[in-house]
Amino acid sequence: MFKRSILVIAALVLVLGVASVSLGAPAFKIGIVTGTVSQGEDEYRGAEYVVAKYPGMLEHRTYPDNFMAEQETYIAQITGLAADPAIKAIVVNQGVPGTVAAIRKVKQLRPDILFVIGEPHEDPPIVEKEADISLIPNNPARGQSIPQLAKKLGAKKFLHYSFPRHMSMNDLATRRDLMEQECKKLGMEFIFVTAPDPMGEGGLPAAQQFILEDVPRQVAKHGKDIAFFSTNCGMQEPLITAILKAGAIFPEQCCPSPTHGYPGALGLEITEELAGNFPAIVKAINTDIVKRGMAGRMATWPVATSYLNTVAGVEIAKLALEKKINIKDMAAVQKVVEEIAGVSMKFERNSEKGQFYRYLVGSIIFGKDVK
Amino acid sequence: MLEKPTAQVKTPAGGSGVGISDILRNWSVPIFFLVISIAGIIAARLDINYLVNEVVGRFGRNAFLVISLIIPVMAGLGLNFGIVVGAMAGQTALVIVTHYQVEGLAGFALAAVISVPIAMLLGLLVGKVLNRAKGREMVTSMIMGYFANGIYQLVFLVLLGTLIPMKDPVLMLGSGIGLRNTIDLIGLSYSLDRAMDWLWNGFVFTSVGAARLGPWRFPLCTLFIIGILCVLTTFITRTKLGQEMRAVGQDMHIAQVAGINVDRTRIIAIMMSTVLAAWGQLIFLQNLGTFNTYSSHEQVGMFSVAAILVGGATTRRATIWNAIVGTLLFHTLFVVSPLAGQRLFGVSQVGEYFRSFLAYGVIAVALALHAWQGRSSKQSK
Amino acid sequence: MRNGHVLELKGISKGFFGTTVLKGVSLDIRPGEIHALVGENGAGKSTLMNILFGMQVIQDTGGFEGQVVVDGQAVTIDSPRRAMELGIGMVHQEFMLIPGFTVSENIKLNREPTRGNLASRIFGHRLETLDEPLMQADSRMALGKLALSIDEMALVGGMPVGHMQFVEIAREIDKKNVRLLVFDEPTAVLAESEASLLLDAMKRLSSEGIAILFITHRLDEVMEVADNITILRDGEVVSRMPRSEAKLGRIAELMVGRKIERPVLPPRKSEPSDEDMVLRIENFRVDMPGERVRGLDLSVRRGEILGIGGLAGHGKVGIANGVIGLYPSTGRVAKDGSQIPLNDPKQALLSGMAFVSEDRRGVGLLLDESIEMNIILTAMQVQGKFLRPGALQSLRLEDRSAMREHALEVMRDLDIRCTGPTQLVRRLSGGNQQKVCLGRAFTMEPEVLWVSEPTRGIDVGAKQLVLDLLVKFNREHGMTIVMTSSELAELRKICDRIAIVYRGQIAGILPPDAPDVDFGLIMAGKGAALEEVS
Amino acid sequence: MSDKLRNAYEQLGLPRLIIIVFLLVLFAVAVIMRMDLAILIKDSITRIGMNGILVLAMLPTLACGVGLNFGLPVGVIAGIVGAVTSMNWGLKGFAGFFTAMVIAIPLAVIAGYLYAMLLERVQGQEMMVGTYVGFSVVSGMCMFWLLAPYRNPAMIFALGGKGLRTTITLDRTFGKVLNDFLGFSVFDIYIPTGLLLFMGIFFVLIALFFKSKAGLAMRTVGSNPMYARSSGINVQRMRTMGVILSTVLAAIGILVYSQSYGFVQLYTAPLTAAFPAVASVLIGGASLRKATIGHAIIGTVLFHTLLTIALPVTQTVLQGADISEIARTIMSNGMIIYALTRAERR
Repeated sequence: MFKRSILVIAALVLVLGVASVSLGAPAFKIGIVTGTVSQGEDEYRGAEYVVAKYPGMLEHRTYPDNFMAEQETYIAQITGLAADPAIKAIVVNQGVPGTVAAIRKVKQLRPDILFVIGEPHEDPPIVEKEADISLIPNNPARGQSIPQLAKKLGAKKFLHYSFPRHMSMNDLATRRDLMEQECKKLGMEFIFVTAPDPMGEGGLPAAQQFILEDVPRQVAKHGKDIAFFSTNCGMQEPLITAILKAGAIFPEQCCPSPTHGYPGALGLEITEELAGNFPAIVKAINTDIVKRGMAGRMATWPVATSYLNTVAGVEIAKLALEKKINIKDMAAVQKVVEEIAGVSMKFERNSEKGQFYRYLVGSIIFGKDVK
Repeated sequence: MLEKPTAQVKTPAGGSGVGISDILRNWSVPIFFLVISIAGIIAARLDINYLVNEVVGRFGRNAFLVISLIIPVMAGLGLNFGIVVGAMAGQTALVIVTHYQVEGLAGFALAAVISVPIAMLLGLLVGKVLNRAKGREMVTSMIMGYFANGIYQLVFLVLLGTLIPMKDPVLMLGSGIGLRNTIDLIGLSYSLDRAMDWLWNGFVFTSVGAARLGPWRFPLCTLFIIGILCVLTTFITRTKLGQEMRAVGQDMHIAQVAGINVDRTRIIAIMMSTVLAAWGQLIFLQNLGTFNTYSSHEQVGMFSVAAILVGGATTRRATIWNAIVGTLLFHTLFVVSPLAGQRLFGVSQVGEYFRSFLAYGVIAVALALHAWQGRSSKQSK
Repeated sequence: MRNGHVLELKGISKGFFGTTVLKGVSLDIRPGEIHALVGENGAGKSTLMNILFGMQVIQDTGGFEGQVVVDGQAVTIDSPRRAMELGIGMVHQEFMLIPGFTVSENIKLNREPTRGNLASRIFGHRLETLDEPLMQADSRMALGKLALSIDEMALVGGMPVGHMQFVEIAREIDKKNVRLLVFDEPTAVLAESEASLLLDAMKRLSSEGIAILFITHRLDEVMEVADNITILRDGEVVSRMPRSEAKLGRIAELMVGRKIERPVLPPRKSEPSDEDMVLRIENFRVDMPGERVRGLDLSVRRGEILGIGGLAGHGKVGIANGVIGLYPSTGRVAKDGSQIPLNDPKQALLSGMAFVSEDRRGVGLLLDESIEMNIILTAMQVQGKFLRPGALQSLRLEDRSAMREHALEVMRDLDIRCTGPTQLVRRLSGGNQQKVCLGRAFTMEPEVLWVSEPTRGIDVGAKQLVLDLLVKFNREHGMTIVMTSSELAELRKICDRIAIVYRGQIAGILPPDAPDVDFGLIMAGKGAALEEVS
Repeated sequence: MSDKLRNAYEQLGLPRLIIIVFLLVLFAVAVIMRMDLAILIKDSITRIGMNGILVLAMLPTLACGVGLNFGLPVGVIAGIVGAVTSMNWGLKGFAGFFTAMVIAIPLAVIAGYLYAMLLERVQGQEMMVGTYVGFSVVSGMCMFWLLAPYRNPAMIFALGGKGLRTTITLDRTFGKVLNDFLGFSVFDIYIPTGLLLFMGIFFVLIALFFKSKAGLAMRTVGSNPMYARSSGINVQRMRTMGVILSTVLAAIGILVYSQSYGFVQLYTAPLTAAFPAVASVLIGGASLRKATIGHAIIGTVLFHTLLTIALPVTQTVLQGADISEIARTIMSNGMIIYALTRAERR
């Protein structure tokens, strides 16, 4: 009797325990995979933000810093998330090489999992087939918008830094070609310069050093009215530093964002009220740039694209799982993203074969658009 | 005159002892790793099904590459970081096969065949260079990897479409020069891994009454092929050639005196290793299903070497068991450690840093343990 | 075998860089004959063997004169392989065995029996499978001929040296066509019981019709097994006799006996005596591979030149290396009554000793440094000479001018022929390198100088110069010198006393003018017999 | 005269001659293409100055027989900790720079000592172990950068508000203090006097060290450990000292590098410190058995001039083609292989 009552109580406790857990937690979980802060702060902070916003719903993982080398570890992170039956969607930002392989592996066993990819690095037609939704700034369109912006900032020449590995990415190569055409149309000289590959044996420091040296060289050769653009995230900070010093023109970063490169290059002091506050950061950058006499010569997007990719990705995944959105409906997706970004944008899909969405945002010019 | 010998010469104690201390000495590094992995599994509270699935999958992908390291060690060349070059040969074959859209197992087989002459040629070149850098083979082969990478980029990014005529809008960049950075191998995907699944599904499942052996998915045919490779590697050691390699590996001078062509034997060892590495890379990539044209091969050497070291191999002695145990343990650690790190620290990126700190630190310590043992055993003699 | 000889060497002459090493050496061996070739170190035995085996070093240094005849046919042996094909086998002095291989793998090295298989039919014979049962059976048979039960599956690695020697022999007799076997000092590293086993095996082989060329300087062994004896001295055959006519004492005399005119050495103020011992060594053991010292006692008189002789492998070289601290040692070494800490070169050097190593290129020199650096470095490190003043001892800078001045002085005193004090030592001749080594030790201004094999590998003229130098140090600076040498003749030229080492201990101390036969007997471990005689 | 020429040639060796000729060709092309030579030269000089001490850090380990120090990141990290700490206190100018050095050096000594203890156990495999130790230490320090209690608002992440940024600008602290010290221009070429002086001082100091008792002992250990032992030198202690010295030089080297570069780079950046230094010293003609100050100087000058000008010049010639970066990779690694296969034949 005594034994039995204990069993009953134990069973009850167990049932209640399970029930309370299942009652307290949402019906599904979403996995997020981002890089670490040493790769780029925005995407990671975006993840921190949503984790705080939806407590208990998200599982956050990071991929290795040298993701190129440790591709298998990266894939294992994703399949590891998928091994948890509660996970119904996975948001990856950025979609570094290996993402497609990872999606395929997961979908073998868990075809129900929804994949949202921010900033895919692999070839769009391949990503498009596998990922449920991809979000990326519209790089081909930026092939026209950036030279136009440069012209608006007063540029007479346009210089594009990249290196072979990036030029083997079709979107980036296409964008380069479009830029060249657009420059011709606008009457600007287009200059292509190869920089050392940050993944090469000299590593990022060698690439950054090259930028620091080359910008003054180019300004000396071509004059101050030259706009610079580089395809590599790591190069943005030295590029901005060198441009500030040389007084040249900077239309936008590879991944447009007020927090990408600017705070570091300006040595912005992050006080309590500034930390994590985008509008305040934009203002502080603006003040600094104006103070340095560079008003009207530097610009960026008002939103941090990497941050946006993470946050919007999670939001879309959540809505889709709650069946509140049809991911194939571009307008609906656009609405969600715009709401989060707080600005309007132009959406475009790569093709009808999937949901590879590219978006374009109007720029803000420091010393002009920011009050 | 000398007195007649009274005692007959005794035979030395036959065979090597199989005491616990011997096992500990020979397998200390794997045991060390095993302990760390188990600690990691406990810390990460990992789902065992997931772990088994993942580790077996990674074993299938990597074992072939790791086994390809054995022959050069046998021939005294140390750990061959030059398998990167072999991986490039495999990828070249893949590009060709994908271009001509040969799919499935036939495509895989064709790629395997095409990669052989390429890998042999490259292996010959690597071998010749290494023969001129005796005693510094490992560093040299590592740099050779970087060097070959430059050539590889030159060929596939610049020459293809200019000097080498090729037109393929799917594989090549919009400009018509050079390959795209990702190549989709959907046609070859799992072509080898699943080539024997009919056996599993049609035979094993029905006869056992459809009892599933856990929710796992094993690359059956690949495991089979790895088994064959193990047998083949053992076979090589039992041949005349294998004996020559072992002799060269143990003592180049004595081998030379015994009339063995040392340089040639070393080159053959490197060529074999390079061909195996090419096939290993094919297996790796057919399992992934996509490949990064300019980076898939880069770290093949680093990781395979780490795996075999973890298995208890040294730069002078490596067996198939070292390769197998090493691959399993190394990948267990790499599956377990990110989660363990995350669970321990609560913050995902700190976990990630902790993981690489631990993983590489453990390899350094493992190497240190080896060298230390090597010295103490020498002293005890 | 027209004239019944397996091998005939006819008028072999060979010079290295102008030094004649062999002068018209002739030799012939019949099947089944054990022919002993005896001679001191440096008598030309190894050069003769190198010629016989077509070693590369012979061709590289300009070939040789004379003729090698095998089975009555003149042959050219231009590689070890060719020698092997002609049925000549060699049991090497340093074992050509692979430690990680089993006995049978070593016996069959590069001659493994194989079986064809599928792969070999496609890829060629190198992929044929090893026929391991056959390998083992053959090995057993070869070992059986030596009447030895060694496990053919055991690794050679941890074996006693005696067994390794037998494996080496088994490998040679396993060669099917082998008709002549050369044993190059096979018993040097063996224990007594092992050595007698080996001699038995040699007799057994010869009874099977295999000719044996037995190179040794253990005369008792020669007396036991040899049919004929050839004695080589300074590259010349000095005598040849059948064993029946040979006497131990006579051979020893012929072997070492050179018409030594002991030069009249300069006199000293006072002759060294047992009253004043500068160094006492007691129960000294040194763990130097191949040259172990096993509980040796030795005292050195102040101001004397003490010679240490003995055969290779008996530990004469180990003494100096142990005293100076380069190899692990135990026991007691006391200089002027105070004990010197062992295994610490710095302490040994500080106590006023210096050392000239037998391993000139390995230990004695920095080959890629200048002459002056080689000369002064040890003195600088140990005694702080040639340093400019400075607060921190270890950061004091080199004193170039003092270095140069001293180097020039040493170069003049020792007559070092070179382009200047900055020439790299690697570019010097052997003799001049040796002088640099002496200069290095001399710079330490030691009270006791240990010199190991000072004349090894240098030409005749330089040899004399080096010996003269040692005498000069001794007489002019009162330096006590302990000189180890394999060449008895040079010990007898300049030493006051000569200690002979046998099996790691002093077997006897003789005056330099003792009869040749006494030296020969002590070296051969027959010291007891000598005492009985005298 | 011809003897002198031949002597000079033998001293220099074929690989260096090839590189020198190649550099001359590059300069000639630059002149023909009307490129701004002044800037190219200025950049080369700066680059040489900022890398010199890092290359120099390779010498002690080569000299004492430990081999190429692939564990250079160990020292680099010590230097960075010094830099970051000094910045955290808001120290400016030379005060900041020297404070960084004062903090970095003891750290480097401790780290170097521990590293040397490890290497002592793995004789013969130092280079492999060093590589992995580098990886491990860099990852371990990533945690430190994230969690360490640095609170200076100019150094922390913009969004997170905690943890150090990946690159921290030195504009307001000690950026370019050496470069600008006594700097002047001739023919439009800016000479970073302070930088060159500082580098020169270290080269002289190390050159002097190798002429001191301890330095000679270290060299002896490297070229013949048995000779060293028989000269009463404590071989293990010299090897330990070599590793520590190399680590300290790496720490100072990265400070010099950073102040010239204008940023401190954290996280995975230190990993890449070893390779250019290794390449430089090998290209300079050093082998695993022998390395001198001369090798370090020639290597630094050749390799970094090559790095600085090869790209812009090939760029100008091959307008728009991607080949320049690839060509550079092939050439520099080819040179290293050449050096590795040649070293034995001297």
